[in-house]
Amino acid sequence: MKPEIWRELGLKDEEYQMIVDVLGREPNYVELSMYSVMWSEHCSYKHSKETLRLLPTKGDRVLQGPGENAGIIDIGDGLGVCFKMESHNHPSAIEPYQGAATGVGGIIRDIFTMGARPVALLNSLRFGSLEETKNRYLFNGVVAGISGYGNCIGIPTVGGEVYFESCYGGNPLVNAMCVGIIEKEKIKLGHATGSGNLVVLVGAHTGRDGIHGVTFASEELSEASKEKRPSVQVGDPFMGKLLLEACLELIENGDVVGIQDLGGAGLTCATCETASRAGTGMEINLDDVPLREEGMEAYEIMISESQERMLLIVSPEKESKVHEVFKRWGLTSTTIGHVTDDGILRVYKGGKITAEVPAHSLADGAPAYNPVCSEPDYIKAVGEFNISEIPDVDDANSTLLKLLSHPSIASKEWVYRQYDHMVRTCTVILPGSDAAVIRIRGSQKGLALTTDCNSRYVYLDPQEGAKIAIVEAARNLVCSGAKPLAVTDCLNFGSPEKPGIFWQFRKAVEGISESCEFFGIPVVSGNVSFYNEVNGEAIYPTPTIGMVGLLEDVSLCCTQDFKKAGELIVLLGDTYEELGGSEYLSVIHSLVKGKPPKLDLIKEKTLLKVVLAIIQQGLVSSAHDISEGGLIVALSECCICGNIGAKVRLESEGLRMDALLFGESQSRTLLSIHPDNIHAVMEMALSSGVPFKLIGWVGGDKLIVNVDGEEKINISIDEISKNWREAIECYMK
Amino acid sequence: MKFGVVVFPGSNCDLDAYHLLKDVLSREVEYIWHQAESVKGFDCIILPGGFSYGDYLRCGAIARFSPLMESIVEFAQSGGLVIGICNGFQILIEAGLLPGTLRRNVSLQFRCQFTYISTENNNTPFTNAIKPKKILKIPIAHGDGNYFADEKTLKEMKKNNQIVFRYTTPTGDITIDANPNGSLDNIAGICNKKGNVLGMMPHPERAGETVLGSIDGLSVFQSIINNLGE
Amino acid sequence: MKYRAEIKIMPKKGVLDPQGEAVKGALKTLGYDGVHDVRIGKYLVVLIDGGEKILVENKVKEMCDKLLSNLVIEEYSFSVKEIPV
Amino acid sequence: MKYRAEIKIMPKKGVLDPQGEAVKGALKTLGYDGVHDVRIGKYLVVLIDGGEKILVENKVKEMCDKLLSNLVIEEYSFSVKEIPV
Ligand SMILES: Nc1ncnc2c1ncn2[C@@H]1O[C@H](COP(=O)(O)OP(=O)(O)O)[C@@H](O)[C@H]1O
Ligand SMILES: [Mg+2]
Repeated sequence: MKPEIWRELGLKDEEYQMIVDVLGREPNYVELSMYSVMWSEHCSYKHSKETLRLLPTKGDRVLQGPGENAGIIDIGDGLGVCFKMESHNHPSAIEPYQGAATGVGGIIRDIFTMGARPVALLNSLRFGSLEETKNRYLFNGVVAGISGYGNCIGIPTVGGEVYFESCYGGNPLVNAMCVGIIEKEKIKLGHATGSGNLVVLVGAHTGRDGIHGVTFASEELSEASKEKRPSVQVGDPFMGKLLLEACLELIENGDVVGIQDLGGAGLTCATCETASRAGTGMEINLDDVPLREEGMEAYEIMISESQERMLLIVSPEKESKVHEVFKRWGLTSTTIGHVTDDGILRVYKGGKITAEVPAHSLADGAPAYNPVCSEPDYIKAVGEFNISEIPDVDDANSTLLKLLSHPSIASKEWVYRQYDHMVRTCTVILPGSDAAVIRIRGSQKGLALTTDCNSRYVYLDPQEGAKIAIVEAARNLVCSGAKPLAVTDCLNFGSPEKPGIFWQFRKAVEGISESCEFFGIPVVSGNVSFYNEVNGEAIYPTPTIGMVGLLEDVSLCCTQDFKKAGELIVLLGDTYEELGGSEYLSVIHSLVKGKPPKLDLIKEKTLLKVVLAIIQQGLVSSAHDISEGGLIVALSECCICGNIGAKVRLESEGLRMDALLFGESQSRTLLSIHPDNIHAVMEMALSSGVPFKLIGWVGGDKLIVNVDGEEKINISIDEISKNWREAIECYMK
Repeated sequence: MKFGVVVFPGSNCDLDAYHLLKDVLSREVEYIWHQAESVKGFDCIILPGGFSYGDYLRCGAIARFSPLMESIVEFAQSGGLVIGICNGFQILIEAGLLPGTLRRNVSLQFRCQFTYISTENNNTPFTNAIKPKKILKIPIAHGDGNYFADEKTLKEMKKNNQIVFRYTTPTGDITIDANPNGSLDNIAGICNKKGNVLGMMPHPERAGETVLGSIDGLSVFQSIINNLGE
Repeated sequence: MKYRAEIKIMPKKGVLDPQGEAVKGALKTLGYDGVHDVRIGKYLVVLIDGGEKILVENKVKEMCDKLLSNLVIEEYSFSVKEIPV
Repeated sequence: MKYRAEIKIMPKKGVLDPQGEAVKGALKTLGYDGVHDVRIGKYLVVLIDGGEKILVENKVKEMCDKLLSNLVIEEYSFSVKEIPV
């Protein structure tokens, strides 16, 4: 076989040699295609798996850690919460609507594959500046795609985040997260156990979707197939819904041995992974696979990424029943093979064996690389930043309005009003607060959900930035009244083959591990997306954090909006002269420089402990985490959402005005409290050493801020609200 | 009294209607699969929201040919109570049980948000328990809720008091800003001449518990219950 | 015999076409000032086996009336061609 | 001069058309067994002023490439006729 062939398929020469050694012969083209997709970065994690071992994945609540389709955490009452986040960046860059839609469909299948009922979706999105038409097109298409799929399949999209930074211009990030509820004893795994059990393929017919364009250059292809074009995957949420219901019905009744969704690398991945996990083998016959197009070749059928397909392992006794159930749901299901005990994945077509490879080597035999890792030069450069170089704010009013109307800070209502965030009537805190809260039917409990990552921090200091991403997520959950339970991550980076990028990756993973270890929050699932680059320029390192928290009593959940005039506003936590990496620096002074605000994990822990206790005892009316834009932006959000004003007095204590008002010091929270409760709260804070400042009261129709007795901010809530609400809308008109 | 919630392939608010009737209002309720022969034994049929058949071609266009629909049409013509919510409304229109049509929202976007609606006709089996002048806070979630009917039809409907709900401001003013989807005359819900078939875009089943932000939807179901007479 | 039916479904005259309006607006902002009306409808291609052409045409008309178009706001036209084997 | 451009936009060959699939299924359940494929696309009618026909045709092609069709998953064809005054 000519080197061009495996190189075109993206295999390194030494990787090809490994394949030859495993097989004891040259692979044929079908086998080579199968290896090329299974040993791709996407499926094999060959550049990341070593580093990912650093992540803490254990915990007494962990029912299922990384390795399966999704992680599961014990939430009591015999229930588990099952969740995972995944990226669909590159497909979304090519076709934003379908790219995002199929991303949502894929993550949903990961959840119900485990036997869990999907109950919520979130998404973390990043685009270039909305000033550019291209980015508005991508933003519009991605949001429409998420809404198109999520709304149709009937799972509420309850939260997420959207950021706009020029580094995402040609390479938007689309990270979708799905959360499901599962009865502990109903957990299903993707295992092809039991030699003699049958392999059933169900759902969409197989077409030439998403087959790597490169393979078409290969000379082994027939003339006929030359003009065949690979096609973009198109999602079918309707069939997704039918699959979801039918599979859950079968799992509920214990009619399946194992189940696995077909995602990247399609049939190849589903067959070899289920067999490998169970230490078995499998024989399948491609003549039995329902095809959408004529004349598809074996390799096309094996690596096709057609959407809405599932693979089930079924005992012979159940075969007919399984087919009946799918028929009732209007789905095509066919038995395409059976499980064997020889560990070999054998693929037949036209009565002949077209591929015969050890399942384990396909699924888990890919080489693991430990790439060169070295600090990139930019780190020093951006680190050298002296705040005295920039002038302090003079007109705080206009600065505030500029910040509030910056798309990254402005209201995301334009996005989430396109998502059905109420279907299933379980959404207790709707999008628009720190975290979404959903109730768990048939119990007092609730789940709080959030995604967070300030990638500018991570860019400036990958380790600290990643640490902060974790605590910000935790803070968002705590401010909603929930105890953080566990994390799913989606690690978006440039090319790991560049020492500087791999260094970012390594440091970020170390940062995540450090925070998670410290808070005892395990990482139970996740996803790595490398090669997020446009002509050599990498995106900001973006380890998106999805976090799930538990409320024992959902009625005690807390939102960020100010509730009643006369209530007192309290700031917990210290403010330092920290402007590095801040929204203020970037929006007002167009600078991406300095160190991210420093994070003291011990302080953070005590803060979260106290805030959670205060909320659980029902002592506060609102709680809001202080993040992008700092204290005054957070205050504005509390006012806007509560549609009420506030009067605040601050002491500068020698701080620069901009740092005091717009700095993003960590471990801070804004509370509004009924006067009757103020002493109790103060007690709790001070007794555990959490800095407590009574800074003002709720009321009126303006936000008024005095610093050292001098009025710095005085704007009507209407004006603040208008700027914040209409910013994104204006761009998208 | 027994409620039936019809399940089409792609229905997804069936669960919510069922939950409200069973767990909140403690009424007898059953799902009815779209291929069932008949709706015998049920006193009120609910066509829930969702995306029946993916809303492909036109919302509700394919679902109306489900086997069960024939029996529902008979049920309706013989005076049985039928309420279609959101996608259910679209199906009733496609099935010819209600006049007019529902087009794409003027924004050309899906909209999920709380809306305020006034009850224009309190004299139907679905609205008799709603206090006159009371403005209901009920959420919408749809991409095709933009009601349209030609002038002749609209005149007819007005003459027969078939316009049941209209979008208003929180204070009850019928304005363009209060109209979330471009509906003709801010129409949010209509009934047939007899008044025993109601279609509405807002989701009363999503406004039945305090934790969900509104309980105004209950009065619609309470009306039905009153009407069926305990 | 095999036939290919091509069906056009357009919004009726007088019925507002928000999508068409939006596209018209977009075209104008792109600088196509000449454009003064845009109407958007559906185009269906149906491959169907049948006997005589006239029978197939009747079938297709029936499909349009029953399912494919909504006569309250849409009008349709179609053509049926035999596919040479 | 006034022209009428008629534009057909269809999902590319090989690209899944879930809507077409669903409608095919519906037609079969309605008893139209003869139907063995349904593809659904868009049909646009654009009224546009312009000089020579060839220039208008170029404009229309440009519109399709830029805005009207999504070349990643769709293909289009069009015809331009002069509207007699
Ligand atoms: N892509 C999105 N989808 C759904 N909801 C979103 C999305 N982006 C932001 N939101 C919601 O908008 C609110 C504000 O988002 P964000 O500013 O990221 O909150 P925070 O800074 O507290 O994490 C949150 O409730 C979030 O869930
Ligand atoms: Mg935040």
